Amino acid sequence: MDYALLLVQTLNGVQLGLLLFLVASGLTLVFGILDFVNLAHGALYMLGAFICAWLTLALGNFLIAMVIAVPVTAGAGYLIERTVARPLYARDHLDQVLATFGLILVIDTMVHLVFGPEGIAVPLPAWLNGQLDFGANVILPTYRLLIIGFGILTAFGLFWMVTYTKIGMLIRAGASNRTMVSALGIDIQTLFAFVFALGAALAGLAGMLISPITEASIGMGNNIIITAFVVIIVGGIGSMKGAFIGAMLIGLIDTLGRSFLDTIFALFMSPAAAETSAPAISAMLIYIIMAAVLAVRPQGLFPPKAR
Amino acid sequence: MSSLLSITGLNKSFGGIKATDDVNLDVLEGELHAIIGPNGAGKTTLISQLSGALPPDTGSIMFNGQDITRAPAYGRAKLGITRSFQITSLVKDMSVLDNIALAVQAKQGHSFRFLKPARSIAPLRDEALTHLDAVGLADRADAPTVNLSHGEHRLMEIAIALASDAPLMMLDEPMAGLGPDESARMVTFLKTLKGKRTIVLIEHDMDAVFALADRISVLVYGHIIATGTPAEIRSNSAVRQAYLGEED
Amino acid sequence: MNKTLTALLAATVLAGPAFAEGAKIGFVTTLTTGAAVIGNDTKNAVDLAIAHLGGMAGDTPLEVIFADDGFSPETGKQVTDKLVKQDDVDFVAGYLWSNVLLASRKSVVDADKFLISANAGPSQIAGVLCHENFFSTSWQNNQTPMAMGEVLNQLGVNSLYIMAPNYAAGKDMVAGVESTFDGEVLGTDLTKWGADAQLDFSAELAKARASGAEGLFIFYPGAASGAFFRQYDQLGMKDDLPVYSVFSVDALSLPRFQDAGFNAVMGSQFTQAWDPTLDNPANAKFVADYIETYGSYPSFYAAQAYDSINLIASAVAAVGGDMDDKDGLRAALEAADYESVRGDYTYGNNHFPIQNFYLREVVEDEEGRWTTKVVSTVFENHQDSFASQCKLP
Amino acid sequence: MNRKTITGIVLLGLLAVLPPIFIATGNAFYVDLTTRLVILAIAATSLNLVLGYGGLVSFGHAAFVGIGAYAVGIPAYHGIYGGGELIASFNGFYHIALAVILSALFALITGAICLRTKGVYFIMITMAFAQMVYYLFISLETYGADDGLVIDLRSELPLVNLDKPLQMYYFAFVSLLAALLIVRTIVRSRFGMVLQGAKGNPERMVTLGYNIYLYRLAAYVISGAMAGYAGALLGNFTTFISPDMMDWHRSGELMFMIILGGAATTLGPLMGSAAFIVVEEILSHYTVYWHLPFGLMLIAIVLFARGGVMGIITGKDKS
Repeated sequence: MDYALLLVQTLNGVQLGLLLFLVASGLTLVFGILDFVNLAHGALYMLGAFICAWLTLALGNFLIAMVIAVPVTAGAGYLIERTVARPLYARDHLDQVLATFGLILVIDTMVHLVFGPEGIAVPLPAWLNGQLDFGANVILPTYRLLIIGFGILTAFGLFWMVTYTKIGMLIRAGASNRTMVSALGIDIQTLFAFVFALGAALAGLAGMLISPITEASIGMGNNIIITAFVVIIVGGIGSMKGAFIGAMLIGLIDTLGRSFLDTIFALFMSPAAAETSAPAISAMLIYIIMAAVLAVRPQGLFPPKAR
Repeated sequence: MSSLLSITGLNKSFGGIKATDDVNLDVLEGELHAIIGPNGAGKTTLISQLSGALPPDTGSIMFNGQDITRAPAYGRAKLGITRSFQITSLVKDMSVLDNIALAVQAKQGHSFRFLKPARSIAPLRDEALTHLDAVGLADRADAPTVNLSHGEHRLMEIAIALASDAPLMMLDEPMAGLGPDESARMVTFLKTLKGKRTIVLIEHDMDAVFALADRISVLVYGHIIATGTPAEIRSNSAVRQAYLGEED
Repeated sequence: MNKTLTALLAATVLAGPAFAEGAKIGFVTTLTTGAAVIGNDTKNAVDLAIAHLGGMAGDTPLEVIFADDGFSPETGKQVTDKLVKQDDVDFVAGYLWSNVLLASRKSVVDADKFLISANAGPSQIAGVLCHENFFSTSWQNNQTPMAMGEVLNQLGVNSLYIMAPNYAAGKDMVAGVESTFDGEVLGTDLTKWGADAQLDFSAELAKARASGAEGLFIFYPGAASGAFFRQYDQLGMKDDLPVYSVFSVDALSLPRFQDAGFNAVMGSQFTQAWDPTLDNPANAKFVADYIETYGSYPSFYAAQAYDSINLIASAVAAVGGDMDDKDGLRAALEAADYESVRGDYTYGNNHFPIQNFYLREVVEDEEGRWTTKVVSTVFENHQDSFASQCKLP
Repeated sequence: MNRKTITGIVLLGLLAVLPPIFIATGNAFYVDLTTRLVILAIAATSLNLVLGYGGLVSFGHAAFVGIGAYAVGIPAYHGIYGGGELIASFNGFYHIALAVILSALFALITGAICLRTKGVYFIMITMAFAQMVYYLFISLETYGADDGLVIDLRSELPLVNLDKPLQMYYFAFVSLLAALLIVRTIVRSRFGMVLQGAKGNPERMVTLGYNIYLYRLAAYVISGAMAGYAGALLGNFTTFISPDMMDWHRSGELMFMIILGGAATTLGPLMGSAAFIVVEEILSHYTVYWHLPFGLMLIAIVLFARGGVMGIITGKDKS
């Protein structure tokens, strides 16, 4: 066993998990509180990446661009909430799925028209572009460590907000009992708009963080949205804790599966077949886990308290 | 008379709140047994456990000598327990007749039939119409259920309970939201049912309860504090103190 | 609804059967998704070729209809069907992706049309699935990595780790480099491809580094190459695991690498059948006019697309515009009697070019733009290894 | 008869007579288009049974279509290239039986798990199972994996030759008529009444003594089998199959067709498929960016026209 590789891959898995958490936390907030299925959450992830990438090229600094791009993405989320999402809160999930499916097509094509098809490579400041050598063959890119740090920080921030602030209290109350919140005289519409914009900002933030690694590209959101749904379904819709644990679980399984499954498969099949099937099987793994979890616990691992 | 439904040591709590607290209750065959109690006493929770919608934490429920504590909801219905809902629960986008016909069909037990159009099956239709007639809704048979008034919905609930032909009917506040006239109509109707079916009635309308019930159980904070004939309940001091006192 | 259908019906009846006047070319490429950047480049090249020809092949007017394959074999096949059946084209050309070409092949050859691949060269079509009406103006997939394997041997690289996308061409590339490389292959990773391609290679790169290989061979065309090189750079792998690539650094990615200040790519080497500096008049004109028209160097995709139109035009001219003379057209195509931007070449029995392969290097041109130049010739008049499996004489 | 039914029947009539006219006028491609339309309409009709009448929003129906298509492709592949003697065959009856049985079996196994969940969990778990199949076929190197599989020879059936576009078309068209009839019969039967009752008020149905889980599972299996059949047709029609056919976008498109045409109506899915195919064809004719107007249309229909195309035709808003 190559322990250095295992450690590196575990950290890679943690990094993917934290990124997934950022996307999934926004999704679970919108889903849990607004009872709104937003397939276009991934499109907001992409939008965030493109806005930030464009600003980076325009301003010449990735971090400044991010500081501006996050509220801009939140604003885009707010706009979508007002125009598409709000009229659909009272409708069934099917309508929401279809309308946001349409929204994906619209946003994807608009981004193609505005930014071109080739995507944008995001330059990083030199101090972020290097790598840290921990010895014993453990070398990690500085930037990936930054994502890990940023992800943990955001996770703490979110937990703090949900647990200790007034808005967090409202969010928790809104998730379990919507009528009660409106009975308390809280402007539920403003709360919903805030939550939607917050979700968009989180998705956008995740997209911005990944874009210096994979570039901002069209369709990048479609890759992650399904995985993010798997995360929150496994974790239990509306549960921040569930989203975190689900994201880490899926991130680790995906990365470790991609890393070690072909070696394992090669033990009992031809190397060529192992090379092809291993990535597909590791992609399947997360769905198998989801099906297994739901077969045993139809409400996910950490369902929020009864509605 | 033997007891049709026998509940022993039933408990159910949600979080820290005890909704059902050591309930022991016998419903005798053929009687109309009313369960009363202030709001939040746990009446609907109790019915839900009896019908199988909620599993109890501990205790046992015997029906016709059979332990049904863990039986699934649809299984209990098959054994002969039917319930109406406090908040009207009908298939709103179907016609009135279809709603009743579904109950008749359930009783006949032949529903994995794929070919013949259900609406053209005379025995189904005719029996459903009989029950609609019994509650005075025959003329509304083909109307979409959504178009009926609240009072008519309550009557439909009764017709469904009738159609299921179950020995035990559990009626959860059938008078809720009815005007005086409609209430009177319901009371008259329930009177005609007395003796033919065993009925567990949950009701807030005390006039109706005392006019209809053979025996009454009083539920307070999930616990039964007294069971007896209407006269016994009227004179029970604990009941007067805990419950009737507040009503006046 | 029925009104729409009636209208549609009326329109089609009025339009009547498409009557062929001149030669019609359907050009299948990728115009949506991230890979559209390649598709647009080929489209530019086709437009330029038509402009250079004055829209005529001899006395016969040429018409080109573009179709978008959406980066998916299924869509590619659908648009091919439409070109063949509705537009009744005489040639279907283009095809960036081997899997799209494999899916569409049957539709074209069954309809007795000519299929001209301007990029994809899957091993199956070079071998068992070869067809008299199929021609390539690019290469067979395995050839370019075979040349790279040869270069690796010359450089004395003893062990290799391989990364490629999991699709027909990816597998051919792996097979190609393995067939000529004399050292040991320590591991291979095939990653998800298509519209939802995998772009985060952290796990694979960590494995490659841990494998202890002396070199990393990659094939990542289009946008994926940017993501790959970025991550490779961030891991600081340049010194302990040099990368050897095919089809991953091109005129489309170089300007973006330059914008992103990605200096690691400068000086990197890769093999190819064409380069903008190849010294022949057709190439000089093509490159100069392309830069003038579109403001950037043409990519090899563009060069091959440009060639495909010129090859077709030479055949159409040879038969004097008689599109029903299939045998005449075929013979003219086989002759490859046109000014190819890669210089003269001949066709093998499977209708893949027998041509040179060069080692190219990334350099800066006099205006400071990043481009490539030829370092050496790796193979001369090289024929692919599947030609023997092709039953055509 | 109301306008809705008349419109549907007119559409069926057009579908019955148009293809020979297309051929006669030299527009063979439109036969392809209508064949695709008809096959998708069968798939949408099968989905309508669970989604429209059963209220079960299955977001993974493309998987059944894909399984059906591979049930044609894999035996045909072995028939040509050898190996797998046990399944190698060009026999159409065998292909269709395999498609129907395998997709029914898949529906039974996954349905048994999916139907334990409710609401949005159901939407997502059906999608997850479809993704599983998607990745399963991607891992099948022999059958083309990601690249898909070309079906070199079509299923052989007595009396019809599927290589002839018109015969292929009418085979699909008759299948569509059968599918419409089957779904119509089922939803009107006692079984169908229970299924619809369970959509409208599951709690009530349980109280009446119905084990709605079993009824839903049965409907899910029937629907899956029909979608598998549509898949077998699609495989024969396109002669090319790929895992892309099972992508979640495809499941979304099937759902969209139903909503477009009006859920829980006999001819709704057909109307929706027709509208979908025609709009797609027209828009993509004008621009490669046709997803933009298409997406806007999708949003507009959900927001403003709840009864779908049917609602627009009848001039009434169903809500």
